[in-house]
Amino acid sequence: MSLQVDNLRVYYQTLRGDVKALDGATFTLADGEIMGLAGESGCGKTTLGHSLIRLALPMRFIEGRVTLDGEELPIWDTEKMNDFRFKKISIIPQYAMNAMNPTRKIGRMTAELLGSRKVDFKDILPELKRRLDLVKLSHDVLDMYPIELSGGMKQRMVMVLSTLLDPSLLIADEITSALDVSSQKAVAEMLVEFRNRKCCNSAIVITHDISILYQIADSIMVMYAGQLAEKASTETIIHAPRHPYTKLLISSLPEVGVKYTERRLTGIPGNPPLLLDPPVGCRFRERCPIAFEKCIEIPPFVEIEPGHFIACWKEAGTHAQA
Amino acid sequence: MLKLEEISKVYRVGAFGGKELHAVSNVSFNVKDGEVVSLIGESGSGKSTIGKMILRLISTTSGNIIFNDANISTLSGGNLKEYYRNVQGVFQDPFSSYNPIFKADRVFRLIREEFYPGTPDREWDAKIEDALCAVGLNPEHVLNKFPHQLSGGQLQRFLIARALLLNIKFLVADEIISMLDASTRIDVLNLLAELKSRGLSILFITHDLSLAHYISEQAVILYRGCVTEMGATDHIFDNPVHPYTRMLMASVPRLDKKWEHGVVDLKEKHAAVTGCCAFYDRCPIADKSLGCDKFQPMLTEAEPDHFVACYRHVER
Amino acid sequence: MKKQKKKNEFLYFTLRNRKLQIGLSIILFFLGLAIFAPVLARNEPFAYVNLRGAQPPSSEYWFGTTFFGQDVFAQFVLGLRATFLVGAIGGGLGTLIGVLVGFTAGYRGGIVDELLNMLTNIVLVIPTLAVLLIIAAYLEVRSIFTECIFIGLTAWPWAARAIRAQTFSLRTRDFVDLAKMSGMKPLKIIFTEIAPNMMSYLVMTFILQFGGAILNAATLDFIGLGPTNAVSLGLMMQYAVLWGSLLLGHWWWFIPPGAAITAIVGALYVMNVGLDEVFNPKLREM
Amino acid sequence: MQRYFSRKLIIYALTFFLAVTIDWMIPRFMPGDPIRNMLTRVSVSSNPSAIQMMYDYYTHLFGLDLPLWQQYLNFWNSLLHGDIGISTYLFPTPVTDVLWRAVPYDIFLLVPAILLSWYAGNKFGAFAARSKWLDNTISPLGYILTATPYMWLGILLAWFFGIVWGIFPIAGAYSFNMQPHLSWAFIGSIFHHWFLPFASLFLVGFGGWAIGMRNMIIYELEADYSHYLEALGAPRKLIRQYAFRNGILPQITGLALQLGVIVAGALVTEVVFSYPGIGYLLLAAIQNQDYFLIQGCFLFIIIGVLLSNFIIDIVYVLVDPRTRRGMTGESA
Repeated sequence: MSLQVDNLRVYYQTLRGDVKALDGATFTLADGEIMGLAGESGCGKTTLGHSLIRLALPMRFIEGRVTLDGEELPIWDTEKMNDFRFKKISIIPQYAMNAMNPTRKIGRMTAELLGSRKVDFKDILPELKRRLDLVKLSHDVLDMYPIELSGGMKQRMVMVLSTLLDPSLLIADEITSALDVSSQKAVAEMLVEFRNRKCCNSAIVITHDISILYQIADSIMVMYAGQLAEKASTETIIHAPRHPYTKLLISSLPEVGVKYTERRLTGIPGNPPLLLDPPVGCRFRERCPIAFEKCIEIPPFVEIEPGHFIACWKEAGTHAQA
Repeated sequence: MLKLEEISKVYRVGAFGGKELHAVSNVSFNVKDGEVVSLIGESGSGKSTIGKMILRLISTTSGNIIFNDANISTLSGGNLKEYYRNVQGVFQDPFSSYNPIFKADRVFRLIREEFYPGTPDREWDAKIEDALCAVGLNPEHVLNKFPHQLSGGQLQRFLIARALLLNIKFLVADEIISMLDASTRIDVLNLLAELKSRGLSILFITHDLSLAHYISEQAVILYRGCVTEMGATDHIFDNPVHPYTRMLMASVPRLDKKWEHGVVDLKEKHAAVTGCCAFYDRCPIADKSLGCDKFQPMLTEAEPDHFVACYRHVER
Repeated sequence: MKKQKKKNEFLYFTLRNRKLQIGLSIILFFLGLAIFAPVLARNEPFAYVNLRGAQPPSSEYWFGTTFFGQDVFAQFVLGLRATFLVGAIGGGLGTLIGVLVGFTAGYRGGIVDELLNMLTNIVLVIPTLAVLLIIAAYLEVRSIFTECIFIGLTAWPWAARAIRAQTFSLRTRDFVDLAKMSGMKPLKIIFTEIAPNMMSYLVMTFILQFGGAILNAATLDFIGLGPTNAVSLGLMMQYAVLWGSLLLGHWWWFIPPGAAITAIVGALYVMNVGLDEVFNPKLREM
Repeated sequence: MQRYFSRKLIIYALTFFLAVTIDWMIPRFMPGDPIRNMLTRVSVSSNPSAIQMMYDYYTHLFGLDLPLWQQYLNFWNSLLHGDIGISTYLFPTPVTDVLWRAVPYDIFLLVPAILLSWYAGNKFGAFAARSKWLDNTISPLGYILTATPYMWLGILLAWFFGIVWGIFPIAGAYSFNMQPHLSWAFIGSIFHHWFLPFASLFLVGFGGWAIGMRNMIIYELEADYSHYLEALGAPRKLIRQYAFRNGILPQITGLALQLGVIVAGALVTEVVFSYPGIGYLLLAAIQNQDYFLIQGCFLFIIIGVLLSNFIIDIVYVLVDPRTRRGMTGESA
């Protein structure tokens, strides 16, 4: 087991009070697993991803335990986390287009960054060049400034940079959403290739685009309103979801080939709750077609089949009661 | 109803307009009464530029846009206003469409000030209520609120309601659901379909093939400002002919089938290509002997209601 | 109801912001002195009231008397009036021109923008004070009002530049397109859609122009090119230096005017930072 | 890059053209008659016809009886021949000679004051951004300094160090009882007189730069690239180093924009300390209504500012890779 998260709670401080963006997440990530983290905007997926590596204001750590390869991560301590960052856990940020210092040549920036982590640039240069080949970037980019690269090239460069020290866990935050369809496919497939070549052990891919996850992820975890709804293998989530939210979400996605004149898809009525003052119990309750009295309590995130977890009183049935 | 005749947009860039940037080149297509036409393209394809030219927010460099026998570039003053009474648009970013310091229903008030100055309050309120109901919004929930208090889906419906106040005939929907959450976007799409069945013509601009297929009967595929393929949506999707369309179909992530692991094309688009087929530098089947490197191919009929701009196709 | 909440939030930050509190109280203090100057000044500013000439501050003459026995305090409070007047009119005019040029260039774009931008850059390079000096040198009679006008006429370029950039980014927002499609005229769009979104920015521009005008006026006055028929803080400093207050140790003559200018301009700068923190949530301290 | 410079040069050429035109226009279109004023000042004779004769003579001498366009062309013509008239106040020294005598003092005063205050202010501002405590102590000082009118700071320094403590002279560029010559005593005297005007220019500038840099750093530390470095565990030192380097670029542009203000400061500072630079000369010219000298001072100031702007542009291109690699960074 690579990553284990127990009851992680991270809130956002605002003037009107705490926004409960991540309220009790418990899950594990297997060695070599690429897990997709999906959900609508504001469901807490980004909060979860970022809190694992850089928990900065206005994010506030409330409670929880994160263990990576048997070692507890001090995610609440910015200084102590520095030992783990880059080497054990790394991130490809959503803002990859602007992630590199605009006034440094990329090679020099890389050398300085590595130097500051006590890694010799010269030792790693051959590997760096191999990886540039892997993402089909010319070695010349090291002698260029970021503005000389196109958006897709920058994205790939940051990908190489972030995984240079072979982190155990890689967090990829919306890495495909700013790209064109063709580069999207390339970047997503490269991510899988990176995992296959052990450039990272396991990865969490945060995105709002479930169809991308279907292409590359081993498993998918769906979040709703700051809580986990369902986690299962990709096939299961797409073809046999159990949580009512996942079911409705999947069925609302138009596929190529579906026409509204032939099959009319429907969305989910209502809106997600505000997390400043979320409703008690199951947060999907108000939009859920199968909600009942029990839903006034928070459903536990339980395993109903091997590797299939859901948080729903009705669907989990006896598993939840136990 | 709406006819685009060889329209082009050339931007002059650089300090004294030294360089030219061809955003849209010689695009022609028609939108008939009560029809949804999808304009499909990636970023930089010129699809939004075309939408804005139809809405008279950007001028055309050459070519004509004809709406009900009137060339819209000649409209001004009262005629232009009359045009806006018939043609309206909704854009991608719901939050950017509202002035953040005013309440959302200000967009209605502007319509009233400019188009219905004499309407009595009661009549106007009834009109708003009708429009809101038509887009599936409860007036009580959405009136008198600031934009940030409403969801993206509500805001987009609100804008459609605004357009309905004018009894429009034609709507330009520019990526109107790409920023919405998955659970609400399909409902907005269905709303467009309903409006269509009530006789509205829609230009549906999108980068998402599956959405285009879901809603439209006609599609136009754009690449770097040029039409690569157009015709009946079914024809294009069942039998894509242009290499660009095929590449697009192959790389779009789908839920019904996984990607084929093939050679990924990572050639970067260059800023401007002139004097050759727009797709020439990325095309896997380009052939110099046919003139791919010299001229942009003309649209030719591949089958009834299916046109392609590719020399290789002509050859076949 | 919600609007109330938003307003309150804004007010809350405004009142709670230490920089704004400090800045505003200093400004209000001096403004009060200026407004009530006629009441506070017990002597005519240029009248030779103290026959013994220069004397340090006393209960009779709060800020002492000049070499000629004039009441420094009377000159000081009346000079404050000139200072605020210059700031308001000169700064206001500078802001106004900046706003007009900035809006026009930013909204119209294209060739109009190119030309206005070039003009702005040209005027920006020419040292303002040098121009003011030669203008003033050729004017035989100068009033505070003409001083204000010329300061305003030369101070606008950077404001125009900043406002142009803001307008530029706002005009590409979709709500401007929506307004156009509602049949609104450009001028109406600028004033009802764009300008309200820049209110905070305009206020801050005005504050900086206000401060800049005060400093420019003080410099002009000090060189002897200030108003020929009025009292101002810069003139006080000029007279003080001219009549040997340094050598004679008449510190009460030259310290108050300079200190007041520093305090007012400094308070304006600090207020500006405070406002920035209030308007820009990113800068708010948690 | 070539375009960047050609664009800049066009702006400078137009600025110079406009400045010269202003310079030419002002005495001609302002109310009042410069020659009449001059004659009343020097009034050698009370005989009206003699005055009229002199009036005509001078009008002709200065070419004021020609049509305006002719005057304008003549102005440019003599300007391009390096002739900008004869000073009436230091008659008959040519204005250029008078100005060349003053220029070394200005360079000696301004160059160190501008560069040192810029450098020190930036360093100090970056230092202030390190912690809240430092920020709260340093920033107010910066705001006070930058809000201080130059002449008042000059007056205060002169009073404290010149009168109260008596350790620095407060007037002139060197001792009145010395003749310029090459000796340690003379050089010492030069520096002794230079220090206070330098200090007052330095301090005001210093405050402004420190504030500016502090704000830039805080902005840069919030930039995406800083967050990325943090996420990869880079030490604060590296992140700050990058932020400083990127923050300094707008400060270079800022220096160009501030030149006008600094020049104004130098003018009044020279007046306070009777320092014989162009500012002091300009005041004398104004007081003596020496119009050619006023015009000359203005021209020299403009040329100085334009040259400095150009130097700053070159430095900017050398420092910012974005402009060097064919992109236009700052637009004009």
